[in-house]
Amino acid sequence: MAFTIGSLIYSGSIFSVIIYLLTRFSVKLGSIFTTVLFGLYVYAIYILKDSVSISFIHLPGAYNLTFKADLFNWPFLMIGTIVLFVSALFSIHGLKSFKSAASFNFLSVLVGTSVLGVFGANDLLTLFIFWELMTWASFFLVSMGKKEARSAALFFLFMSMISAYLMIYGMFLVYNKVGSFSLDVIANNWGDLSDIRGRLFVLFVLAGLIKGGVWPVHVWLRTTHGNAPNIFSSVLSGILIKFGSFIVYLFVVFFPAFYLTTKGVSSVGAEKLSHPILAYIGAISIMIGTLSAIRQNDFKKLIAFSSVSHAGYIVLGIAFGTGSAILGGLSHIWVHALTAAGMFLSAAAVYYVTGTTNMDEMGGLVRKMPITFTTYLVAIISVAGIPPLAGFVSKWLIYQALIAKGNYLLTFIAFFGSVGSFLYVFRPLATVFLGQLPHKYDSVKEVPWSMQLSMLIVTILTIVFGVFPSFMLKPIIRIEEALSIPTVKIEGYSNIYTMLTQLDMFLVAIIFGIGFIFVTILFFLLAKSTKVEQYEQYTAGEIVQEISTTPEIYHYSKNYYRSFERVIEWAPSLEEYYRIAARHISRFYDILDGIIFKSGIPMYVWFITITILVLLLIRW
Amino acid sequence: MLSWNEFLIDWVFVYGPLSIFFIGLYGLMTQKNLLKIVISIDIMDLGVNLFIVSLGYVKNGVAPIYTSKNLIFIKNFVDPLPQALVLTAIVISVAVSAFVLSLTIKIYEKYKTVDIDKLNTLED
Amino acid sequence: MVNMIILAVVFVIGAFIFQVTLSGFSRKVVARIQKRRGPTVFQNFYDIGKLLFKESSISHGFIFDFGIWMALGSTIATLLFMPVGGWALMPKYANIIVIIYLLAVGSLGMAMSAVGSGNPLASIGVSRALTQMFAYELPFVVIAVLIIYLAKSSNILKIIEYQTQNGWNLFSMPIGALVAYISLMGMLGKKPFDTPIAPAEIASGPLVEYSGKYLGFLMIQHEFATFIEVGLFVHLFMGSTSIIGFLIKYIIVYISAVMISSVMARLKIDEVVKFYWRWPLGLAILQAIITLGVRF
Amino acid sequence: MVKNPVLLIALPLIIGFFTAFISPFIKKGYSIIAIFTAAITTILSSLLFSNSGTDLITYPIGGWSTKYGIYLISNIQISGLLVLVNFIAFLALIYYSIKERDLGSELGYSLGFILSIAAVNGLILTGDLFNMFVFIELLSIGGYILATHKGGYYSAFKYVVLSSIGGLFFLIGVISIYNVTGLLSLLYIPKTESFHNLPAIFLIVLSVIWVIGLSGESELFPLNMWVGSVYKNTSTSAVVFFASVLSVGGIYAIIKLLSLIFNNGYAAIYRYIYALGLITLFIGEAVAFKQKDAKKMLGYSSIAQAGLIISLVALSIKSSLNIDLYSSAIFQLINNIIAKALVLFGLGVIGYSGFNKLKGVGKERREVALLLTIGTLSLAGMPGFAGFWSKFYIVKSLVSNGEIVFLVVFLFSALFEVYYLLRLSQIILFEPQEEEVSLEIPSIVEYVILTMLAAVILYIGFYPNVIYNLICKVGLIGG
Repeated sequence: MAFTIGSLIYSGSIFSVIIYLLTRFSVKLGSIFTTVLFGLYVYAIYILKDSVSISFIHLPGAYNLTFKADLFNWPFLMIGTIVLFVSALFSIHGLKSFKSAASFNFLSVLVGTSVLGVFGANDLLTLFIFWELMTWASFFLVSMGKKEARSAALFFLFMSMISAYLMIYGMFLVYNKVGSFSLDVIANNWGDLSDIRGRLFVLFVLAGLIKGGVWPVHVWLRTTHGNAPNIFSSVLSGILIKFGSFIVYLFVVFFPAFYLTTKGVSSVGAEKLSHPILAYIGAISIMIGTLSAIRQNDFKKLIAFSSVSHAGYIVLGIAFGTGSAILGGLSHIWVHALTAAGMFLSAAAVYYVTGTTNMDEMGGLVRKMPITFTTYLVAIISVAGIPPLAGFVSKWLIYQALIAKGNYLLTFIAFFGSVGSFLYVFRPLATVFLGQLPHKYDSVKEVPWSMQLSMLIVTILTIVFGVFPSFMLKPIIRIEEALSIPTVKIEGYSNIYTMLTQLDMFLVAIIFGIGFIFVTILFFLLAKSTKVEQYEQYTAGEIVQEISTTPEIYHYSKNYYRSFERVIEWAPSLEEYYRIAARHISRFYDILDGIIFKSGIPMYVWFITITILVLLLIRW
Repeated sequence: MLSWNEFLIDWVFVYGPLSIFFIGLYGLMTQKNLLKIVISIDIMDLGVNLFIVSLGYVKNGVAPIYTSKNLIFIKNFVDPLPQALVLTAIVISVAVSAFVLSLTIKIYEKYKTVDIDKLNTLED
Repeated sequence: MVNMIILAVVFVIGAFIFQVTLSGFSRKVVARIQKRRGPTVFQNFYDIGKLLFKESSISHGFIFDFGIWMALGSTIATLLFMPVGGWALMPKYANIIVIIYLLAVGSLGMAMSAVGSGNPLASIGVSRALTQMFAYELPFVVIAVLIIYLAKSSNILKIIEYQTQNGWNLFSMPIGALVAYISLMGMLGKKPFDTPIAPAEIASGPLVEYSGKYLGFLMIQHEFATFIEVGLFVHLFMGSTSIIGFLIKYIIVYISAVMISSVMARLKIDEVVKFYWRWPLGLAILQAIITLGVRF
Repeated sequence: MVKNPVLLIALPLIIGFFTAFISPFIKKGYSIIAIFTAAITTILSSLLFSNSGTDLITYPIGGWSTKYGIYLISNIQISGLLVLVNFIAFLALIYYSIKERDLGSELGYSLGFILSIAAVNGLILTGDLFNMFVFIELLSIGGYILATHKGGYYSAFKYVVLSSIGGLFFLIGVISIYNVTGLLSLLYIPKTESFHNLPAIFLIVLSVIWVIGLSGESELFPLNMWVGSVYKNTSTSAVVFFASVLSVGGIYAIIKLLSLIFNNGYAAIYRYIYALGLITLFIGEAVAFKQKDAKKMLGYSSIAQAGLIISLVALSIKSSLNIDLYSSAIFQLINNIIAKALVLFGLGVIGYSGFNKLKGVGKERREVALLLTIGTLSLAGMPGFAGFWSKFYIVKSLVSNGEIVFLVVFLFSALFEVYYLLRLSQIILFEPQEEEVSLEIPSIVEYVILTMLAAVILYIGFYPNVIYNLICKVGLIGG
């Protein structure tokens, strides 16, 4: 069976309508159909792995939409479709109580096609069209969320449109110069674009940073992720913000390296690919994301800021420019796609049973939802970059690159983000899953099978990519080899060699497993322990039933890091500045309206007269 | 010393109508009463119409009429077109005046006021 | 392979005996400072044995148990990557970054288990412990990265090799060593940085709910973690290829830390953060600037 | 068959007068006459369209020479625009007859609609300056009538005052050019020697006076202050007329003046008009952004679009008749009026335009809300819809001409445009309902109207070149 990206997109756009109608008929059926469609995408992309195929959608007239699937964009397509599939699987039961399920599925399929379209684009026009398709589809998707979701969606739209407009300008700049939108043509002519290259770089990379949620243009992530429908958050954070990383990859790595490679340069070094300012922007993003995440009180907003921090790692890796850093940055896209999906899906599962994402109101859910807990635990271990999970591999590669180049400040910040991430990922673990289970959740059950299955898939993939990193790294190493970037060596499934040292993730996992099993056996050999109720606690002599009538009182979850927050409280919030700017613009527009349109006829005539006089008297 | 002709062309035929026009404009800028605004527009109309007519002026001109008895081409014909145009313009301005006055009545019936400031608060 | 396993077992047991004896000794040192006689040197063995074989112990559910397995298991796993002197079980993989992060799994397991008990005092303790970790890791990382860069490898054996050629880092970067030492105090949770435990304040924080074999496991875990942390410091700053040398330096570092801590008073947690981010971090950056300035 | 387009103007006028005369004898069914008129003009314009080519053809009236007499001009672009305008007028009249017939005197408003159709057709077709003035006034009078349809007398009053001022300015301009060239023909004035000898300042003043004179109808700054309140306070069919029919007349009149009279190198003129257009664009989008009433908001959006289009045309003539810029402007005009008509009809079918009343009505009127969303998405320039391509071509032509200032202003205002348009859809589809609103059940005809316009938008969205190539082929009239 011959798949092309074009045919997948055709099928997506046709099925979107069918799925809409099916979901109107039965929500479950529609979601199953969506899942099957996305499953087909995963399969199709998987078998497209070693093909270099270019497919077309013909628009009558001068412009065609062209798509390709080759080694340069395959990893993006693969991870994108996996996350799509997983969240569609989750939605089979997850959409049960959702009001506009039909529109949700319809728009999800559109977002799905846009994922294929953006990552599979062979020319900038296609990329742009699907980028905008994603923008409006996800605008409506976000609007379906919580109460504040409407204004969050508008903010998201506004920021997305800024990035789209930056792109459209850059797109035509390059079109004027080379006469084509095609990525290959641009890459081949990259050297001749020297007069507009700076502008192009700023336009596209800024667009990518906005979409990617990198400081200082990350401000939309908090409200958008926090209020979007829970299932969509995983797609939004898992893939859609990776669109930004993809653009950054294209302009920072792909074009220059491809051009140099075609010019016959045998090895493209870091000096050609490194962009220090961008790397530092990524680093600031890591810090801001980490510190802001620690302060969040809402489960999803916390994950949103962790996305900011991880987008920073991706940009830092890509922009740093050495083979190992780019490998780390690009593989972090995989890692974060999976972990963000895992975290958001577990947040969605928690919301599904409790109806809230406010961490204060929960506790002890691990007793009721072991699978969700496991998903979250694995995801955070990966997020914090702890071996033997996937997050460690990509971060380790970035550290190696930074240390090898001796960039202290960046190394320090990268570690800062990593250590800081222990703090913020632990907070939901402690306050949502562990501790005291409030009575109101006494009757909750683990989520239905489809949601469990989708979370399990994410968990297993995170573990597999951690223990056998070659599955994740090999496709990216192929890119680097094709672009003649000196890269790290990988032996077998798990042995990675860099300039500084070597790492065998499988060995780490085995030793970890041995230690764990040894202790567990020892534990069971010793005398059996008695299990007690959740109230039976050490209370310094007080009787629990007397001092705490509800478990909520006996659960430490409010202001979890208050003492730490006190240390960083003085820091100004960028979001506040944006809000002030917006208020000023809004007030200015109000004034315009008031002066020009709301005044009466005499004022109108004054305006007319003044306009005429100004037009006639100013010598232009 | 200004000749009578120059005075006529400049001051009576050009600046005269224009000043009438500007008086109307001044009325529009300052008046708050709908009726006064209507009158101001009519004054502006008047100014423009006078301007058009005056452009057709030719010194010692004669009526641009050919008859079967008078077929001689005379150089100082008065331009007939502006006069034809001004008729149309006058008709239109009369129609507009009528319409706008009826609107004023309607507004008065609806809001019981013809003051612009009050109307602005009543309907936006 | 069998050799490896035997070596590993010997190594773990040896490290255990050494560190537990040493911590028993340190209790005696503290007692002398406080003009007491103190328990016997082997008191810690008795304690652990007593706890492990106690008939009754309280469990707070699966996570409570699971966290303990994770904590001790991963700490033992970390220990296996740890070199001693010039010797290591897996020389190629004695990677400092791996060790630091694997150690974090142990902490995570313990934190999870503690919070899983449902006791708010444990939660408070864990939140403080994480905050303190954030505080002391940063200056430590700056210095560690500096050393890795100088040694051109993150393999500890290579770092030791570098020091045998160029002299101890303790002398070439004394400020850095001081910083790392202060960080080490934080890692070990010694006064003035024992805020997460704070027995008088939050009833030993994370440990509040443990008894019997749980507490015994955690004590073992603590001893191993101490071995790794102090060992790392010794390797980074006083690298030597002989095992005996390593152990002597280890004893000096550990006992001095105990002695200092015995005359200190506890800081509040936000004071801890402010302290680490003001002085050690500043000094660490100063050290980095000095070292790099000398080299280039 | 009938090839002379004069019927497009004459027929509505004749029907109108005839209707007025027979009004004592029949009491009802005037709206049917109006629909009938619009249908005939639509058919006539399609015939004209099918018979016209890219060349500008003059149609003298009464056998006079085109230099001195009255005549009409047309080519495939003009006739295409006529088809569209008359068709939308036809749809609006159908809507009027089924929904808004009893809002005011049926005779009066039917006549108003018929008069407006005649005036717009005349304004688009005429090749003569004085005729243009007459049609402007006729258009205004038609507009005055429509503006009062729902009793918004004060807003109509504003419109009358501003339009009359505009008309006077235009008349002054017409008479001045007649005084110096002795001609009124658009095609011949630029060919006369006296025109070439005119001082630049005269032409600048003239162009400014004309553009400002026409700014009332074309909704350009500074005479567009009436737009918001008139849009808000009149009926749906009348608003559709204002947004998609009357404004086209005004805008096309300016385009004709610019491209026929000032088409050879008076750069200064275009700087003025270009600036005026940009100011209009910015102010329009900014003010629309702040509105709390959907119809008012769309009104200010129309203002902004008019500014954009005029700026583009001015720029295209300034940069020596650049076809790209001009074509993108016309394409934008077409897409804009179709989509705007769709959104306005949708709002009409829902029956409310205040944001507080619109909240959540999409849950009860799902189909209407979705069709309306197609309109807003197209106006916002999202891919898959017609509006995307006009934005695409505008940016393309601006970048290829290096007009960065324009581009920045355009994209900056477009940001706000996208914001408020999609907010409208969001309010209708997703906001929870706050007030009880009683909704009428839409008739099948209303669905047909909406679906038809939505289908056109989607068609252009997927096959933009069908129309764009046609526009490109013709290029500037008189160019």
